[in-house]
Amino acid sequence: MKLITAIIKPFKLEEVRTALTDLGLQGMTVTEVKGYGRQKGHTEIYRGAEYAVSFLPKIKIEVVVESSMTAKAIDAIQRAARTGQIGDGKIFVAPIEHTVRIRTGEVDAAAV
Amino acid sequence: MKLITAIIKPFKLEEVRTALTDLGLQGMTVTEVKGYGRQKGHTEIYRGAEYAVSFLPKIKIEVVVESSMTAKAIDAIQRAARTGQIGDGKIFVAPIEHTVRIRTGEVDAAAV
Amino acid sequence: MKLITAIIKPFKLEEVRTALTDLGLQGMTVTEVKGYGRQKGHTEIYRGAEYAVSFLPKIKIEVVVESSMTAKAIDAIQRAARTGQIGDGKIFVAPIEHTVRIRTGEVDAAAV
Amino acid sequence: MNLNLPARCAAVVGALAPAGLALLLAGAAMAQDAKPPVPNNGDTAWLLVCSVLVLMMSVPGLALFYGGLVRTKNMLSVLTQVMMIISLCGITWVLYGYSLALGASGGALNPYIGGLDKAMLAGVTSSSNAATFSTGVVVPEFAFIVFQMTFFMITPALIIGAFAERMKFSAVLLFTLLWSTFIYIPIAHWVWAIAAPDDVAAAAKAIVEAGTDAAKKAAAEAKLAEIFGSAGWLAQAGAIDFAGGTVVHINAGIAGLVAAIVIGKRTGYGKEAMPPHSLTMTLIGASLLWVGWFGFNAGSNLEANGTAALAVINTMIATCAAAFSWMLCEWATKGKPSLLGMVSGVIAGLVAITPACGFASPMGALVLGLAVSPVCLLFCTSIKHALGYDDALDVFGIHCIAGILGALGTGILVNPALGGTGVFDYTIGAPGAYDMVFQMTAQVKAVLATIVWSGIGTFVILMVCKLVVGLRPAEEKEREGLDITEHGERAYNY
Amino acid sequence: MNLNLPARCAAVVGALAPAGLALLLAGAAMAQDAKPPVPNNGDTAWLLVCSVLVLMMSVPGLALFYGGLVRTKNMLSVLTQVMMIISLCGITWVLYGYSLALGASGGALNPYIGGLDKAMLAGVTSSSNAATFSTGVVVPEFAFIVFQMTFFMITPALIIGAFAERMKFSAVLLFTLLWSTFIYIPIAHWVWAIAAPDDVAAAAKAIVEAGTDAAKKAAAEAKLAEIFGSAGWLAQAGAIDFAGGTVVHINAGIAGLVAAIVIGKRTGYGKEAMPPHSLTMTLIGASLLWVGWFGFNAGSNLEANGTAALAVINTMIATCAAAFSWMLCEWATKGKPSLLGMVSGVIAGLVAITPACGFASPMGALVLGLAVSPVCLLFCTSIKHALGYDDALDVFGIHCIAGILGALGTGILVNPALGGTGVFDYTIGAPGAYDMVFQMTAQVKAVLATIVWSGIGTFVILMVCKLVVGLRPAEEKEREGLDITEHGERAYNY
Amino acid sequence: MNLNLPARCAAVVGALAPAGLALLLAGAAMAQDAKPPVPNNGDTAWLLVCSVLVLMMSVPGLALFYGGLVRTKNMLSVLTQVMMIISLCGITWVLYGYSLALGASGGALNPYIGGLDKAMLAGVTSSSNAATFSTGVVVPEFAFIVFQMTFFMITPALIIGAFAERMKFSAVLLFTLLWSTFIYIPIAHWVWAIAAPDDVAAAAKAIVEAGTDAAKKAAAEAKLAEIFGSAGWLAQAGAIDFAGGTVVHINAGIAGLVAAIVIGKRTGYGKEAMPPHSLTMTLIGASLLWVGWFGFNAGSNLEANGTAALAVINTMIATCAAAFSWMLCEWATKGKPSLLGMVSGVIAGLVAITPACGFASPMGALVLGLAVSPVCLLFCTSIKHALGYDDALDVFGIHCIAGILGALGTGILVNPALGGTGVFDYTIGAPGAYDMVFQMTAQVKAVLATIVWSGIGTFVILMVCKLVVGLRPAEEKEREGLDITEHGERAYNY
Ligand SMILES: Nc1ncnc2c1ncn2[C@@H]1O[C@H](COP(=O)(O)OP(=O)(O)O)[C@@H](O)[C@H]1O
Ligand SMILES: Nc1ncnc2c1ncn2[C@@H]1O[C@H](COP(=O)(O)OP(=O)(O)O)[C@@H](O)[C@H]1O
Ligand SMILES: Nc1ncnc2c1ncn2[C@@H]1O[C@H](COP(=O)(O)OP(=O)(O)O)[C@@H](O)[C@H]1O
Repeated sequence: MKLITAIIKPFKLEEVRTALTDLGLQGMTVTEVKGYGRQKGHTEIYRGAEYAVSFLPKIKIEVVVESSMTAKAIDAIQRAARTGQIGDGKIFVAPIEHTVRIRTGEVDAAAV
Repeated sequence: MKLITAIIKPFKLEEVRTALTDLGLQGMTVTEVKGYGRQKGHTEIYRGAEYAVSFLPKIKIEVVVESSMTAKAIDAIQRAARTGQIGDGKIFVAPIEHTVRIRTGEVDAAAV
Repeated sequence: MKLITAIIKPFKLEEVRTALTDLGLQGMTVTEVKGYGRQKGHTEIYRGAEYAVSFLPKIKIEVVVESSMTAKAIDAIQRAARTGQIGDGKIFVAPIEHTVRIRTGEVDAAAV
Repeated sequence: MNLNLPARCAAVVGALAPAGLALLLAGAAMAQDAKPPVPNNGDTAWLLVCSVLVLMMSVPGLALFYGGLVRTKNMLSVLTQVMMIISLCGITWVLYGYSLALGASGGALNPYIGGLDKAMLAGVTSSSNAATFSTGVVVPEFAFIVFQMTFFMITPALIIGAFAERMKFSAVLLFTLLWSTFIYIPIAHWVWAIAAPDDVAAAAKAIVEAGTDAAKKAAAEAKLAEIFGSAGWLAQAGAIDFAGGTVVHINAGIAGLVAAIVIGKRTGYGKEAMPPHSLTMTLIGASLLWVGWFGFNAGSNLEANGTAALAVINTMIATCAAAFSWMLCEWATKGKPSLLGMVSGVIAGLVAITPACGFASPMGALVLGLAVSPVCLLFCTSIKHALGYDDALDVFGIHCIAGILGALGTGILVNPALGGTGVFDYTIGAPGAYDMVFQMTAQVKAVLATIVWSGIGTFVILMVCKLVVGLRPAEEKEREGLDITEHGERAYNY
Repeated sequence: MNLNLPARCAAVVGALAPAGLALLLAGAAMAQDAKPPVPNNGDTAWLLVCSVLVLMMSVPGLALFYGGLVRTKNMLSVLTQVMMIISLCGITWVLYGYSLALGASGGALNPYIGGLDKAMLAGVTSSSNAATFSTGVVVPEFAFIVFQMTFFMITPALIIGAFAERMKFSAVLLFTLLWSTFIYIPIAHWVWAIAAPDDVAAAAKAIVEAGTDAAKKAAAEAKLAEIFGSAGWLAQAGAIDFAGGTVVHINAGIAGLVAAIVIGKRTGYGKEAMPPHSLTMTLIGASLLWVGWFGFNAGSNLEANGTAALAVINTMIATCAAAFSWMLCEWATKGKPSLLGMVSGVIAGLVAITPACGFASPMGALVLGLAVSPVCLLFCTSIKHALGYDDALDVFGIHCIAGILGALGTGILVNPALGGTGVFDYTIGAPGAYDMVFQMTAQVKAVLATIVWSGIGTFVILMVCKLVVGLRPAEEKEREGLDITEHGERAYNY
Repeated sequence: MNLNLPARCAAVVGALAPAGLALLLAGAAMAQDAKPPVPNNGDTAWLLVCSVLVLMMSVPGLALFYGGLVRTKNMLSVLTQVMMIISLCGITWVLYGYSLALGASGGALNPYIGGLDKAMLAGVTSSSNAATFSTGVVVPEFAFIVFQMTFFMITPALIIGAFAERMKFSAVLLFTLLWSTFIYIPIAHWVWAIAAPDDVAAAAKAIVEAGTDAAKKAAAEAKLAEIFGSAGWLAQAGAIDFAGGTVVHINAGIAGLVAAIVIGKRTGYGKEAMPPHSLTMTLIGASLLWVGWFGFNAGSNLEANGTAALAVINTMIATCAAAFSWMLCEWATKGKPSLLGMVSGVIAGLVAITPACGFASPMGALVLGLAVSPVCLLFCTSIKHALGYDDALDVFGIHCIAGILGALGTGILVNPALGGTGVFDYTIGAPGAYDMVFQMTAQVKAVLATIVWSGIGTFVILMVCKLVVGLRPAEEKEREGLDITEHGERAYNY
């Protein structure tokens, strides 16, 4: 199985979620993260002090899928998350050797 | 070595931590995440506006273990985190190729 | 490609970021996490109630690099994040099979 | 209206509070007894404390109430707008606002607008006094000016809830300057620039004293007619509004509706979730609005007497009733009682009782409070959705609607037969006879005049702002949030 | 008690504040001079401002103090409960509360409960006055009613801290309705329905004037005895309580203990960590409680005179002393001085000085403040753990314990020998002789009566609630948090 | 100074507020009419409410204003320090502070320090009165003491902003005890221990009555000279400061600068980002400071009269002007108007108007407000960076700088020619002639005296603290945050 990790712009979460569920994927885990990259941040000024903020709010979506679904999922995410503007984010795919559903103990395919 | 990632219900954290330390595992990293899955969310109403909240608060535990410990750890986590109700969460296992302890530079087994 | 995950002390973030960008790495994703390990926590007292807090605030940096860069990156992180005191954190390396830049659709090397 | 009905005209007098009686006072006082009246320290203490309470309604009260309801990324924009508005209005009030609205006579134009004799508070010293609603009782004019200033500050701030999260700061600034000058000041003058009780009493006395001397009598009656005739035109119409339901709430509420429509919906409205970022802040704000509102309502009585006590208890009762009734309605219709619902009821109740607080009986206040919530709830939900405008924080649905209910309710609840106080008639030194048709006509007139002038005026002013500085930031800036894009700060760095 | 000891009986009179003297006043006033006394605007301003301050104690004060101490997921439930309680009580107070507690005479039953003549505030107008603690001085009755209303609102709200995070909203609503009616109202009547100073003075005067005329004398003495006899039974007992330590704090505190035990511990109590979600909010709440408490304590003097000033400075001193002493005790025993410790001390000090603020000397207040903290600290920690009940926010440990210390301390510190004011005797127009045994007996009597009636009554009421709506939500709902399950909202959406 | 210039010397009298006139009053009052004056309930209500408002400035006002500006990990340390400081000072004020500063005469030493006759408030009862600034008008002494107490509480709390996030709690405690005793008390005495109006008037009357009788005249003049001679030395110098710009703000501001330098920069200062953790809290704090400041400024008038109203309106205008002007300056120089900028302006304006609020005209207040912000902005940015000290929350840049501008501005704006009130001369019962050179000299003298005594004294006291308990926690503790390491709590557990 594969773990697909996508870093996206926060306001795209709903669209990506829908795109994935439309593929029949029934679960995912989301984390609020801060991203550093080509997209430049902004400056904040507090009375005397000026700070260049280079980390921008992003959303990290982690979804574990059967290997066969990988391509479809990546494609769906990319289409949903794309704005064409710098900072749209990345998709990373990593191998998952084993999966368990805590409630039932089901494993692998049956667990996601 | 392996990276065991467990998504669990927040109030189960203490029990899982204990279960893992009882196995002699001395470290883990925890993240507050939001989960989407079979467990259905709730509706929130703010004056006129109604929102269906489908992402529920979950805790993600990441623990890197020597491959030999994997099974034991999975088992311990599952027993500790299980309530039998929908939404108990998942356990994923991924390969780790290399590990370093920043303080000492020790690597792999010695590093966790 | 590789995913390098570093768990570090919060106030070391800026130094590590600089160290990585000096290597020409142009992106990374950061998450606020809580860490459990050898470094012991503290006790909090609220009127009658005493709580032993064993999870300490840490920063998780995730950076995906071309395999060739792995060693350099690990080295840079370790040097920047090290204080020599317990709790400095860990570095984990995992394989990444595939990478996509959402904005352009570029993949792998071109995507990071 | 017929100036040959002094009793009724006089009704106007006691009626509109808080009033700008300062102008003619000194003379008037003289008229009636050798040495001029001096302020009672108890009244002065009361009026000053009330002014402070009304300031607390704006900051932190209103700022938090509104701020808590927006998304984190726009929190500071709301707080900054409120701060900017009150400081700007504080300055313009002393420069020209007070003089035009209440401080100086506009001569022949006085029914429509005051004059500039007191611009920059010319001639006002710590020994100048302003009239109250009791003949021969005065308060320090500075106390009266600062009390009225706090009303001038908060009214434009109420409007921003309608276009929260999507208007340029520069546009808000320009809008405030124009709106407070061209909308608030005239309306305040129409309603609150009334004939001084002492003058009315003196003139009435003269009529009596004239006895059979026809000439004297005619002269005296002419004098009385002139006195009434010089009052603001809505004041002449006989509308009653104890603490500003019309001038403040209906006025701001309708302006909010127009602004929400002209400026358009927030990006993502209806698609993305936009829950309040901190109902805790909203609760703090609502509570401080409630607390400060006693200064607003009971302070409008100027004196610390039994009527002030009536205004306080009525404000308390109506608010409790409205909060409770909103909770029940929501529980019944949405299945759960919510905090936001209760605090919405709190505001609705406070707005509704504002014009009635010194006229209604406690039981009248109770009924008004129970009645206002369901109506406002309807406007903030079904009706708003049906019409599809994005009045972000329900300025129209709560301030304008509750304001209208209050204005009309006041006309009914003032009826002595319902335990109301009746309307004081200074020509006879007692409450005049209650005439429902007359009273309700007057109330409706005041409501409509406000809606028309404020509605049209707000539209025009927004067009001007659009031309001069533009109304909305670029979409991606709105997405990123006004805090960073307009103010370069973030509300929280936890 | 012996009605042949006017001096001592009279002691009752000046003693119990804030008192419901409204009833007999008008007549009384007549009795002593031709024209009835009129309120002083300074007193009216003071009493109205104090009412506003006490409202601020409830919202946002108490709501934030408690809210900050619970977990995020239950924040709104606390805020909503407080809002609901004050709006409900505000309504019931004017419907029947005031009349039964302080407004109308219960005739023969008056030592135990008042009457319904003033239900719905029948007959009260803005010119009705209520008596004060000075003969011949009155305040507007509406001001007195609204001031007392704020006490009626906050007392049940104090209790919810004991069962925070685990009670159904519907149960809290029902509980509040029953508790405020059957527990608060009677106790308030027992303690605060006292003989009007003017009546006592008049009767005493009659006795003197009777001179040698035995018949007249007997009649006059009978009259005086009757006046005392018609007072609330605890009032007759001679207990003194300047601002409500017994009626409000001991009462709410014991109710909290009973509720905490009956309702049971929070799910996970002792196993999971339950740290306060925002001590910042708790600090804001505690500060506003402190600020508002001056209205509570000094407002109970009704008049703005030297005694009010004494109440203010005593409240300030005792609070500072208690906060500082809690900090030191905690530093010594736990190793660190904490903010929660200091604000707990603030509340403990405020509760303790409440009954004593107008009777003790500043140095007496200092001692009381220093002494109260260690005791409360002990009850909130060791003793609570030993007994194992889950009084979530220490309503018993702070309000009841500090309330008892204050009630007993008052009996001692009122002693003129210790700089106290002594207890005023209206029959002689001066403080009566201090009798420690008598005074302490009276204090203990009041404390016990309150604990018994409130303790048993609370238990019964909870049983009723359990039958009618049930007390606790399902465990998983409690886990998910009351905000979402009971109110469908979340406090924060950062 | 020349005691043969009664008019000018007298100028001192009306000038320095809020003053400690209590001492000689009773006698004085007697002197001028048979029965001693009694307090007006309106004044008493006013002074008590103002005391409560000033407490609200400290908690929650100042605590939140400062707390919001630090990082989350140090939030509680700020809140706890403020709480500790006010409770400690509340205690020491009644033990010895009031007596030494204002309560008792220091005899021959009186120009420099008072006496201990009123230590532990010995002899003060609820019927003791204190003088005001009007001859023959008094207020309850307890009210005066508690009002002054709130000034004593907040001043040391202002300083902690300078060394926020890096000082040991034990050191802050010791510092507060020493600083409030050895710096605040003497300076307050120098400035506020003035000759009682009633005494001055009586003596002046005696001179006149003496007529041609040379001996009598000489005696009377000697008496007057003695009265002036017994005042605090800065009071004698003729400096005017209506509500404490010198004693409170310049004093705390300079102490902050010294402390910031002595204690050193925060670990990571300049390297790590240290943004305010919650500007929302800072807004709440600033708003409550503004609200409470009316008690501070107008309460300093002691009476609720026209001058109090002047102080209120001036405070309002100057604050609005300063907030608006800071916003414009920042917008122009930094490109964006910020909330922190506006609230910084609010504080700067409040500080600047403090000494002038009862002397300047509204337009004078407007000018002062507009002028103060750019200067403070400069000090909080460029100048601070240039000099490189870490005055964490700009105590020096705002309180000291605005304080100095205000003190000097007062000397100019009091000029009747500029609409100012002039300085009242009790010997002639009217404002004395304005002499710019004399006035400005006096103002400068007061500013310098404060800077020197407070600057040097603060340095010495810090050295003592360093020796006794040490000033800073270990670096890793500072890194972890003072909340956990010093207090064992966290501000938020979301
Ligand atoms: N090498 C990387 N490793 C991990 N995360 C990355 C990496 N490069 C970029 N990211 C994440 O992707 C986000 C978007 O990348 P950025 O370079 O800003 O824009 P784009 O994806 O359009 O090139 C960054 O904010 C960061 O969170
Ligand atoms: N395919 C998946 N990839 C990543 N996380 C998942 C996936 N499926 C479920 N999860 C996580 O596990 C949590 C529990 O899953 P859910 O389907 O709700 O209940 P259960 O685990 O009992 O079947 C979800 O909230 C989500 O955080
Ligand atoms: N086995 C592990 N798996 C995942 N994270 C770990 C593991 N061990 C340690 N960590 C992370 O590294 C942090 C530092 O580890 P710790 O043992 O406290 O100090 P050190 O790294 O110096 O040995 C921990 O707080 C935790 O976040």
